[in-house]
Amino acid sequence: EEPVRIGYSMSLTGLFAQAAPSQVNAYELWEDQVNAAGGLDVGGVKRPVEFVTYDDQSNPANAVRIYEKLITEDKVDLLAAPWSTPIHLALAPILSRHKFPMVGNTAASVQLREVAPGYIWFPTAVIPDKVGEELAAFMKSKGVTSAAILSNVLPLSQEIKSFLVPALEKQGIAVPVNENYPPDIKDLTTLLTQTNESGADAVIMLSYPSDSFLFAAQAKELGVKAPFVLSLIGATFGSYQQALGESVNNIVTVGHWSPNQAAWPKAKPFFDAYKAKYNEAPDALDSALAYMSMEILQQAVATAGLDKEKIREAVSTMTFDTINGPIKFEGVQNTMTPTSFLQIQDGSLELVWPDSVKTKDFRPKTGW
Amino acid sequence: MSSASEPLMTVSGLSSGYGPVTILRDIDISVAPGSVTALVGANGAGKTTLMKAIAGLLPAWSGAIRFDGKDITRVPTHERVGQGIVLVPEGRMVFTLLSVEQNLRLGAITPRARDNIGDRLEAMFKRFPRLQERRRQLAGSMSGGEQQMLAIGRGLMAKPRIVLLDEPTLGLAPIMVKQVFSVIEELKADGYTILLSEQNSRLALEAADHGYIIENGRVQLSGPGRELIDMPDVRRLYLGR
Amino acid sequence: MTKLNLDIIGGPLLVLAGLALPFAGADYLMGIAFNLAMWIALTQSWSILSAMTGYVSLGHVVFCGIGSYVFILTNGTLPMPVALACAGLAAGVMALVIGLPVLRVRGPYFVILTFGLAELAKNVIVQIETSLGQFSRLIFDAPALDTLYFIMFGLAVASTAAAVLVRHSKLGRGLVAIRENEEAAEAIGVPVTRLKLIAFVVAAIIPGIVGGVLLLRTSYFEAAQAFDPVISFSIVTMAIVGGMGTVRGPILGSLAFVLLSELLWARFPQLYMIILGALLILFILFMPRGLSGLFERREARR
Amino acid sequence: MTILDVQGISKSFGGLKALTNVSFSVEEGAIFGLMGANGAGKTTLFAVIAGQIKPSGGSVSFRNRTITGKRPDQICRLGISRTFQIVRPFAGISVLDNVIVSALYGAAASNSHAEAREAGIAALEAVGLAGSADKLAGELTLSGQKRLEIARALATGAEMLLLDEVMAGLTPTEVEEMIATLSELRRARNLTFMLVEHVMGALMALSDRILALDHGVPIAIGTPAEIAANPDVLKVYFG
Amino acid sequence: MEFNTVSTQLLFAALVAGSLYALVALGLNLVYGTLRLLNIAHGDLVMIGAYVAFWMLSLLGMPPVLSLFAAAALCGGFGWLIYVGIFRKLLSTPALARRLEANSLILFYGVSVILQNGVSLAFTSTARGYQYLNEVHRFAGVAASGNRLMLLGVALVLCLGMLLFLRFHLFGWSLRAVIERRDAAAVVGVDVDRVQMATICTGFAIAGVAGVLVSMTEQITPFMGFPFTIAALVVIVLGGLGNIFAGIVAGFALGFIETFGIAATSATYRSILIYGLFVAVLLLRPQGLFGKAIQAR
Ligand SMILES: Nc1ncnc2c1ncn2[C@@H]1O[C@H](COP(=O)(O)OP(=O)(O)OP(=O)(O)O)[C@@H](O)[C@H]1O
Ligand SMILES: Nc1ncnc2c1ncn2[C@@H]1O[C@H](COP(=O)(O)OP(=O)(O)OP(=O)(O)O)[C@@H](O)[C@H]1O
Ligand SMILES: CC(C)C[C@H](N)C(=O)O
Ligand SMILES: [Mg+2]
Ligand SMILES: [Mg+2]
Repeated sequence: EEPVRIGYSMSLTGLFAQAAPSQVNAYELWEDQVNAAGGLDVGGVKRPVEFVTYDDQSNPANAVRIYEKLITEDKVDLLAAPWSTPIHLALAPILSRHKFPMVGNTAASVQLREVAPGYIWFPTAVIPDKVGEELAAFMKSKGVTSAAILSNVLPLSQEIKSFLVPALEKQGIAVPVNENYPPDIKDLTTLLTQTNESGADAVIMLSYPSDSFLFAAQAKELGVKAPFVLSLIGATFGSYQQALGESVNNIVTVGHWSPNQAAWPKAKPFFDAYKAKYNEAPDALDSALAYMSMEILQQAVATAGLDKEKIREAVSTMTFDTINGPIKFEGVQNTMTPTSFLQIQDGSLELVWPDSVKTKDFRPKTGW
Repeated sequence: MSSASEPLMTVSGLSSGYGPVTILRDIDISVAPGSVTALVGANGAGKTTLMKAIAGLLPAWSGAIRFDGKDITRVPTHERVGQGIVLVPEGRMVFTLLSVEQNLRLGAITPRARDNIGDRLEAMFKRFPRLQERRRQLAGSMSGGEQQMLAIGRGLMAKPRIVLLDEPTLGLAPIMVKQVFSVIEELKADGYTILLSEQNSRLALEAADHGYIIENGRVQLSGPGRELIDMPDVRRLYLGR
Repeated sequence: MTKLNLDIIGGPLLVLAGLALPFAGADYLMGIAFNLAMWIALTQSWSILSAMTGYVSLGHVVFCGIGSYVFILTNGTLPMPVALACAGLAAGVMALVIGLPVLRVRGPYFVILTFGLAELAKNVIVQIETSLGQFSRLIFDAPALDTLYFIMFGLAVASTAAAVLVRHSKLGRGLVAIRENEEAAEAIGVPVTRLKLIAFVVAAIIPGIVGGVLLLRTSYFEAAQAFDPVISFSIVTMAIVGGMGTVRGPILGSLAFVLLSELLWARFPQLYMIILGALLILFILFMPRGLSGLFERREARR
Repeated sequence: MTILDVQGISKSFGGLKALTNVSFSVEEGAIFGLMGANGAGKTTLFAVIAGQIKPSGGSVSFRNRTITGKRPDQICRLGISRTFQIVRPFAGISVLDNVIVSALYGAAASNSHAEAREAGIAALEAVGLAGSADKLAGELTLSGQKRLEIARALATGAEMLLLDEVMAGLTPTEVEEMIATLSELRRARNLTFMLVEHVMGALMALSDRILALDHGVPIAIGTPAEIAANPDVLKVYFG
Repeated sequence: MEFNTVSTQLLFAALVAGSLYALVALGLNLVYGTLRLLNIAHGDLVMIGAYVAFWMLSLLGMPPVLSLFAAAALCGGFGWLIYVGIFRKLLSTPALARRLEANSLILFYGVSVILQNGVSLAFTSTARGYQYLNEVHRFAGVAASGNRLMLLGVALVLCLGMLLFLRFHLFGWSLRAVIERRDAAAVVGVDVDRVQMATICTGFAIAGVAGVLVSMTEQITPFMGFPFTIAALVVIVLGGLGNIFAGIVAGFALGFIETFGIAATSATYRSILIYGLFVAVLLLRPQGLFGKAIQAR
């Protein structure tokens, strides 16, 4: 049987490079599994799959060009998503123009909703407005009365903050510290001292990977005492716990997948397979999202075959059964998966909010 | 100690140049110990090029350079300085952003020159009082002539056995020219050997025990300085009036 | 003579080929051509300042970035062509304003200063956007690729024409004198400050417009992307690979770079950066006059 | 008629007084010599006149226009051009291109390339560099580069040239040629010169008047014969 | 009292930041000074050092203190290799040397691209990290993790040691001569080749050591080097290119300005502050803070 060719571009180099492996690994694991099972079910016929990949150097303009090439030159049968919100957004018009459906994954922005529904979908539940609202509710329920917010100036952090601050206000949570810092920050002494002095019982660190590491190291040094500590992106990386060990126990982060959710029968097997293949845990955000998006595509193709319009129809209307439970789109968004939060508990990532999906109870952070 | 009859340095069959361009062709020169030897020639004849080749700044393409009985044709510049072959280059090449004193101290960086630097520095300041006045001034901000004095001073700090003076009076006022030539006399009296290239051909040949006339990268004529001065061709071509 | 012939025949042929391309109908090809045109426009404009005067700028992206930003601010309020003009104008005005102090700095200091300036501009814009509560901005209703391609192609041609004009004008001679020795140039009457400033401003305008067009292509603005320093590095790389001495240099350099990455992408998607890096080193070490040096040698032999 | 008038120029570098209250004037068509020991301030004076150094006091006027405070390029375009004692050729371009830029931008400021080329070639011929027109300037010998300095100054079309030790490094025969060249230039082009030279024969032979400086202070001014007889000058200059 | 605690803690933060800047910049400045090559791949050597520490620990269980030496040897060896393989010949020919100097930035950009992507290819771009000396010590109102203390200590010792060595060892004079003027250095009898080789090895080795130190406190990725290159460039330009002493001073100055600048204003302005300062200094003093300039004659 002729293989089904699936194209994607990845930020193998450049700004986002360190995020790429989690996603690529998930794709390749999926490929292995599908091929081992005799191939991808294309409307009843099983065909092997193979990927066609390029490096977009973390540059949206390159990604646009690559997807054009994938569609018009390489004539791939299906597309998989690249990494990051900006690149997803840049691709939307290309997909519409070529009427080529693609299930997105690692993108999160309210602006996604402004994209005309059609050929791209976003399964993530980490949409900033929801994150803001849910986080405020979560904090309220844990008895937080005041929160210090330290935020990177990168778009996702800022967007979340813009929804979080009013939501906290609505919940009656004070915000004594609300500071921004640039991505290349090297020292947080001042900010953390301020935070400590404010006596806030929550520290919300809207950070990216490198500052997530910096924060954890310096929070330990300066003895951040708040019982509720969130660090935005990076805490789901395998290296995070490896480098910081015990001290990051009980840190909260965003994410809506955990291998320990018994209600999602596929979750644990995915975790195990990933661990077996790569000798490390999958990233609860990027790896899970990437794998989910392939599951969605797989199920759509099984009913619709490779016809683009039929796939579009299928993705837009079907309900999918994934490692993250059932998923269904309304417009461009997944409306089934609730916006949730994870907590590092003794080395594993547990869902602690909302109650409907939680795998463990929230534990206050007692020390570093 | 080499005997007086044996030359301190000989250049034989030397050719060299820049990139693809040959400048020196088959040059033969010998310098007796304790003598002043002058190179005379029109602009572009190749005097500077020869000096550079002797100092090791340009590779010899063929031929040989011997110093004190040893073949030094392939010896790198810094070792030649270490053996006492010191170039005072045309265009001075002072360390512009270092002070006068630092320049002089750098002159004495080779092992042979490292003892009692302080004393020799003082001696140098006696010889060139201007350098002492300006010991803290940046070399690059000194006037043209002052820089020339500094270059000579720096060269002497290296305790040379042979000094290659390339146009040492370039840009010097007559009073300083006199002084440089008296320094040359003194050096000679102290037993130094000097190879001198000088546009002021008459003065050079007068001071020289032996002279070489270089033309188009070849030795055209050679002989005792005084004899050369008296040759009509030399007078016409190099001495003027 | 042969050199002239080559340019006289080759130049218009290139232009014709460029104009005909969209009718071939292949989006992918047009995408490459768009990129090629973009790099030519950028590299050529860079060379007006840097190759001519020896003030090597490592911050050329700053003009693109400013252009992008002004474009995203004005687009929608103003018609698209006017917004593009504003982008170019803004970049030019910025060059005019910062030019005087910046161009007093020379050599490696200038190289690093320009890099620092671009980073400063980036951070200032990030700050402005943050305080405006803007995180990233989207463009909808961007024109189709062929329209964008024509604009970019026009910019490449304009940029090349500007480079040709400057090079063969009195201005060009003055700039070269500045490159060779600024004090001496001043002493023979070259108004160095004015000429440098003119070159700086001329070199800024086209990248400003390019910034706007590029935005239409990605339909997304975020300051960190718009001021990506890799763009500056790529420009310098292409200029050097192409050869700094001629107008052909930037064209050859961009062509080589774009084709090469296209080829390498297809064959060795993982290794291509490494190969590009190695090629860059080899060029610097063994082909100092770049690709245009090859041409010249051939011409000289004939 | 006075072409250049220097009034009370002073300049100090930190504590060092390089020029102290220097005044003199130069007649049109004259050759005005400047002498003084090394470090006397001659080059500094040239740099002040040409606009590279701002004086601490005093003024310079050219054809009755004050030029102190003007930029070097403006001064050049008014008609004064200097050479550099430590040569500064445009090393990476041809000798001919060196002089063409001069002709394009200098006092004559031609806008025609052909004209500039002609002026440039004429300047090269005047100093005997026509044969090296296609060489790179950096490949010339030092004395060649000194000639190029003159040619470049000439090609600007300046009426007044400040020549800083252009004969340094020439053999006596070449000095004689250079003397002839300068006299010829003065005659044919009606140029005014200021000359700094340590080659006394040349300075004496060429100059109409000479100013002697000692540590930046003017100590004598007069005809070559007067200067040669001045005991102060003899003492500080010849020792 | 409260204020006092804050300020000693800040002082410590400033010292740590400053010593790292100074150390990284020192290596770059040595190489620039002697070879006139702008090594934009300098930060990537820091990255290599970090990977050495990580893999030595993960594979061989070797403590990072020992990796300080391993990384120095590896990076120094790399310096030696490219000097002997490429630069020696080119730098000894003036015409080629000039060209090389002008293009060194791009040349090393190539090296940088190769190092980054080579490491990324070999080890993937996954971020790495390990735990080492992360217990917190408290003294004099300062809380400091062991690894940051170690960073501070090693960096201080290396910077000071280098300064003393250059000041009192004859090599320092040779180095100075080469930094000022390569052609003239040979004329006074300096073995330019040896000085160049020694400095490129030292400069690279210092970067490797810095990498090991950094890896104890930061995450390790193939692309972590660029910010270090930039910081080092900013520092040595502030001090004046090739001025070793001023570079070290400028490194500490930058650490202090950054830390206290943020404290006085807001962390948001960190990058604006640093680049703004850098740009302002160059605009006011085009040769750097300690640079010297002289008038043409
Ligand atoms: N770096 C160089 N590259 C190419 N050619 C050069 C270089 N330096 C000198 N030359 C050429 O070498 C020849 C000899 O020059 P050299 O400097 O040795 O002459 P010289 O006798 O010292 O003259 P002068 O009296 O003017 O100092 C000249 O033709 C000159 O043009
Ligand atoms: N930037 C400076 N800083 C300090 N001193 C300076 C500076 N520039 C020049 N000088 C000093 O000013 C004095 C005059 O210098 P100038 O170059 O004018 O002398 P000159 O008469 O041309 O000498 P020469 O005949 O040697 O060329 C010298 O002593 C010089 O050291
Ligand atoms: C939470 C993630 C989906 C965020 C995404 N990777 C981005 O920053 O663009
Ligand atoms: Mg010579
Ligand atoms: Mg002078």
